[in-house]
Amino acid sequence: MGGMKHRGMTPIVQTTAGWVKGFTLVFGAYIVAYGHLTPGGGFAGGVILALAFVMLVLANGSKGIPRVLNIDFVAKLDSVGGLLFLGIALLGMLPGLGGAFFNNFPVKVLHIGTPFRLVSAGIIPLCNIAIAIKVASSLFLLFILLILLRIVRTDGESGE
Amino acid sequence: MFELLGVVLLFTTIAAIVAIETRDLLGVVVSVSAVGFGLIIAFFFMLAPDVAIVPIVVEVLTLVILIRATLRVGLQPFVGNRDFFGFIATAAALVVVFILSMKVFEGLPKFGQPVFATIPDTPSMHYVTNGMSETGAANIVSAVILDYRAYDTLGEATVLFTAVMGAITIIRRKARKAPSEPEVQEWEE
Amino acid sequence: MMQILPLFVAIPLAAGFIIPLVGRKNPRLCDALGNATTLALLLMAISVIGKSGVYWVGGWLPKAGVPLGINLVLDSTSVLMLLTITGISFMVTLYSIQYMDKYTARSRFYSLFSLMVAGMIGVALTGDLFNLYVFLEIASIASYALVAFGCQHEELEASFRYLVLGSVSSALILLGIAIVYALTGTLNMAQISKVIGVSSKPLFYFAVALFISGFGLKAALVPFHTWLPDAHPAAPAPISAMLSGVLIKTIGIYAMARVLFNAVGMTPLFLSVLLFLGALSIMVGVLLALGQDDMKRTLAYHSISQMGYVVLGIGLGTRLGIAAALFHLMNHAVFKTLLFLNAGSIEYATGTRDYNKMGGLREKMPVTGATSLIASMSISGIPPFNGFWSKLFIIVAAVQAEKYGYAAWAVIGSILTLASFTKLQKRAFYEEPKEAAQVAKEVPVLMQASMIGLALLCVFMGVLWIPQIRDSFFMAAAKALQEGFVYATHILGE
Amino acid sequence: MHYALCLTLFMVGLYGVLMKRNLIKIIISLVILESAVNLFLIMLGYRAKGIAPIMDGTIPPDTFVRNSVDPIPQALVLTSIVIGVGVTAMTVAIALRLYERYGTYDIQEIRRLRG
Repeated sequence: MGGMKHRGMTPIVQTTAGWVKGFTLVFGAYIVAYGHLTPGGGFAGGVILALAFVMLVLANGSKGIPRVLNIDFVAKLDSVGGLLFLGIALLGMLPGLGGAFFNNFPVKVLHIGTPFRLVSAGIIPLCNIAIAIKVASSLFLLFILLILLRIVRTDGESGE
Repeated sequence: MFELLGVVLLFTTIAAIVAIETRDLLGVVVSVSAVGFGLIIAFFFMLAPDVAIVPIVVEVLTLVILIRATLRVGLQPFVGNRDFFGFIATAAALVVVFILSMKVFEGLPKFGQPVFATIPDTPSMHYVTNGMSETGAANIVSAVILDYRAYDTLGEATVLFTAVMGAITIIRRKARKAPSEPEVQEWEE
Repeated sequence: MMQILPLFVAIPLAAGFIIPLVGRKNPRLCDALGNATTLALLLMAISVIGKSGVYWVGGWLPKAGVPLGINLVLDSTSVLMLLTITGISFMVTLYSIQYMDKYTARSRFYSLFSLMVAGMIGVALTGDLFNLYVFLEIASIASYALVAFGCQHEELEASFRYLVLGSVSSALILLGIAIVYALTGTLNMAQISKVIGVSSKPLFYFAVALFISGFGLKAALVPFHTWLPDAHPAAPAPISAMLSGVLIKTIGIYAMARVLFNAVGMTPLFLSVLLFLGALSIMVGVLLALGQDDMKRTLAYHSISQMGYVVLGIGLGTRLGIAAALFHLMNHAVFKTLLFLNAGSIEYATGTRDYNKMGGLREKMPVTGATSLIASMSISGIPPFNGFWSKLFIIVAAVQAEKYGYAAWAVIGSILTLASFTKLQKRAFYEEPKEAAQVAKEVPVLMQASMIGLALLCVFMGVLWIPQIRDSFFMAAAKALQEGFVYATHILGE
Repeated sequence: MHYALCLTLFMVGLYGVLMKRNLIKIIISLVILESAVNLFLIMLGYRAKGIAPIMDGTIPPDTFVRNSVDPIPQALVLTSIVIGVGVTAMTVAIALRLYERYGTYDIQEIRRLRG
C-alpha cells in the first residue's frame, strides 16, 4: 500500500464539486436530524455525508481531503461512533433513567419533547447522530481502502 | 398500479440476468445499476420511502467501488460458466426448486394484504396504533428500528464496523512476522 | 435481577470498539484488554449457572401477550452455551497472547475476536428470530475476516469460499424468517410457537427446509460441508479452535435447535431428517479424515464427524438423547479446541502442518505431546475421558429409542475415529523425527498453560455426568428445548 | 405473479453464485440474492391502496391504522441492507487481495495456480 495517489479530475469538475460540497453536507445533516419525522435517518444521512467526501476525493485527488481525514483518524471516528451508540444504550440502564438497556429515557422518564418537532422521540435522534458518524466514517474508510490504496506486494512471504 | 409494479419487477429481473450473463464490463455496470434502481422504484411503489432512500445512496457507492475494482483489471472480458454438465444439473435443480416453491407460495397471504391486518395480536398493529404516543417519533419505521428494535440496529451498526475492520485487516501490507520482530506499522500515511 | 444479560453482549461489543481505538501502538494493552474481556465474560457466565429469566430490551414489556421489543432469554440451554462460549474464548485468548506474535495487527485480531464472541453470545441469548439473524451475521463476518487473517493464498481463497457459502446460507435463513413472519406476523420465537402450533401447511415445511439447509450450511453438516475443510485449517490456530470448537455449534446447531424446537415446533419428520444428516456426517467426515496428511485438515474433517454425533443425538428427540448431545457439544468444544491448539503449537515450533514431516515430537515437546494424547483419546471415546461418556450416552439413547442401526453406526464411526487418531499420534509424536521436527522445542509458557487447562477439563469433565449435576444441568437444558410451549408461556408470562 | 418474479430474482442470484467463475460476477450475484430477499420482505408488508408508515399530523390516527403498510418488514429490510453492504465490502476486499496475489479474477485459474 504505497500511500494514496490519485490525480483528480478537470478544473470544471473540481469547481462544481466545490459548490455542491456544502449543499451535500447540509442535506446529509438534515436527513440525519429529521430521521424521526421524515424518511431517512442515521444510515441514509451517514451515507450522504460519506458521499460528499468521496466526491471531493474523486474530483480533487488525495489533496482534496483535509489533512485530518487520514485513515487513522477516520478509523478512530468509526470506533467512536459505535461507542456512542452503545453508550446511549447503556445510559438507559442507569437506575435513575429507567434501568433498561436501550430505554428511551428522555420520553419515558424525563418527558422531553413535543410530537412532530425536532426535539422529540427521545433517544431516536441521538442514536441517529451516532449512527451517522459511524456509517459516514465506515463508508469513507471503505472507499479509501478499496479505491485509493494501491496494494503492493511488499512482503516477501508469498510462496512463489 | 399492480401491473406497473409487475413491469418494474420484470425489468429488474431481466437486468439481473443481463448483469450476470453479459461479458462486457460496461454492460455489467449498467445492468447492475439498473437492478438497483428497479428495486428502488419497487420500494417506492410499495410505500417504503425509508427503505428506498437507502439503496439509492448505497447503490452509488457500490457502483463507484465496482467500477474501480474492475477498471484496475482493464477491460478484459469476463470468463463464462464453470462447465457444461454442472450447468445443466444446476439449472435443472434450480428450476425444480422454483416450481416447488411457486406451489408452496400459494399459501402466502395475498399480495396487498399484509399479515398484521388479518391476524390479531401482532406487534405491527401495536406499533401503528401506539408507536407515536409511546416513542414520540412520527416516523413509525424510525420508532421501530431505533426504539422497539434498537437492539437489532446496534447489531447492524456492529456488522458494518466488523466488515470495515475485516476489510482493513485483509488489505494490510504485511500479515506475518517473526515472533521476535516488533509490531509493524500497517500503512504509510 | 437480569440486568446482567445485556452486559453479556455489551461488554464484548465495547471491547471490540475500544481495542482498535487504544491499542494500535501498544500490543500488550490489546492482550490485556482481550483477556480481561473474556475472563470477565467467563466469570459472569459462571455467576448465572442455575438461573433463568427473561430480559426485555428497552423496557418494552409485552402488553396483553403481544411482545413489543426484543427479549433476551436465559434458560438452562443458553446457560450451557454461555459457559461453553466464554470458557473456550478465555482459553483461546490466553493462548493467543504468545501465539499471535507471529502475526501483525494485534489490535484488529482482538477486536474481531471480541466481536465474534459478542455475536455468538447474542445468538445464544436472543429470543427473537431476526435478532438471531443479525448476531449470527456479526459472528459470521468476523469469522470470514479472521479466516483470512494471514492474508496468504490459502487463507484468502478459503475465506472467499467460506464467505460466499456463508452468505448464501444467511440468505436462506433470512428467507425462512420472512416466510415465518408471513405466517405468524411476529418475530418473537415464543409468540411464533404459540401462533404457529404444529401447522401442516406446505409453506411451513418449506420454511423449515430453508432453516435446516441454512443452519446446516453454517454447521457444515454433510451435504453442506465443503467449505469447512478449507476454512478451518487456513485460519490462525486460535481461530481454527474457536471456529471448530464453538462457532459452528453456536450459529449452526444451537441456532437450529432453538428455532426448530422453540419457535416453529419439532415434528417426527424433522427429527428423522436430522437423524439422517447426523449419521451421514459421522461417516463421511471420519472417512475423509482418514485420507489426510495435513494435521489441521484432519481435525477439520473430524469436526464434521463429531457434529454428526451431536445432530444424531438431537435427532433422537428423547430427553436422554438431547442431553447427551448437549454434553457432547460441550465436550467437543473442549477437546477439539485443545487439538487445534496442539496443532498450532506444532506449527509454531516446526513450521509445518504435514505430519509426514514431523515425528518424535513427544520428547521435543512433552507438554504438547501429553495434552494431545489426552485430547486424542477423548475424541476417540476412550474411558475415562469426557468424550467417552457423551458418546456412550448418545449410543445408549439410540438403543433406548430402538434405533439400533444408528447406534451401531455411531459405534463404527467411533472406531474409525480411533484409527485416524492412532495414525496421527504415531506419525506426529512417536516415529523417527523427520527434518522439520529436528529443531522443534516446546512452546512458550502461556500457550502451555492454556493447553494444560483444557487437558484437565478433558480428564475431569466426565464428572459432570453424575446424576445430580446431569439432571440439573443437561437434562434441564434438554427439557427446555423439548417443551417448546412451556418456553412460550414462560416468556410471555401467562 | 409478483412473488414469482421475486423468486425468479432469487434463483438468478443463486444460479450466479453457484455457476460463475469470475469473482466479481459472484459478488454481483450475492448482491442480487440479498436484494431478492429484501424485496420479498417488503412485499409481505405491502397493503393495496395503503399509506407509508409515517404520520404527518394531517392523517387521523384511525385512518392511519387502517391504511398503513406494515412497518416491521421495512425496519428489517433497512437492517438487512446494511448487513448486505458489509458483506459486499468484505467480499470486494478479499477479491482485490486475491487479484493482487494471482493477477486474475477467475476462480478456477486461482485454484490451478495454487496447485
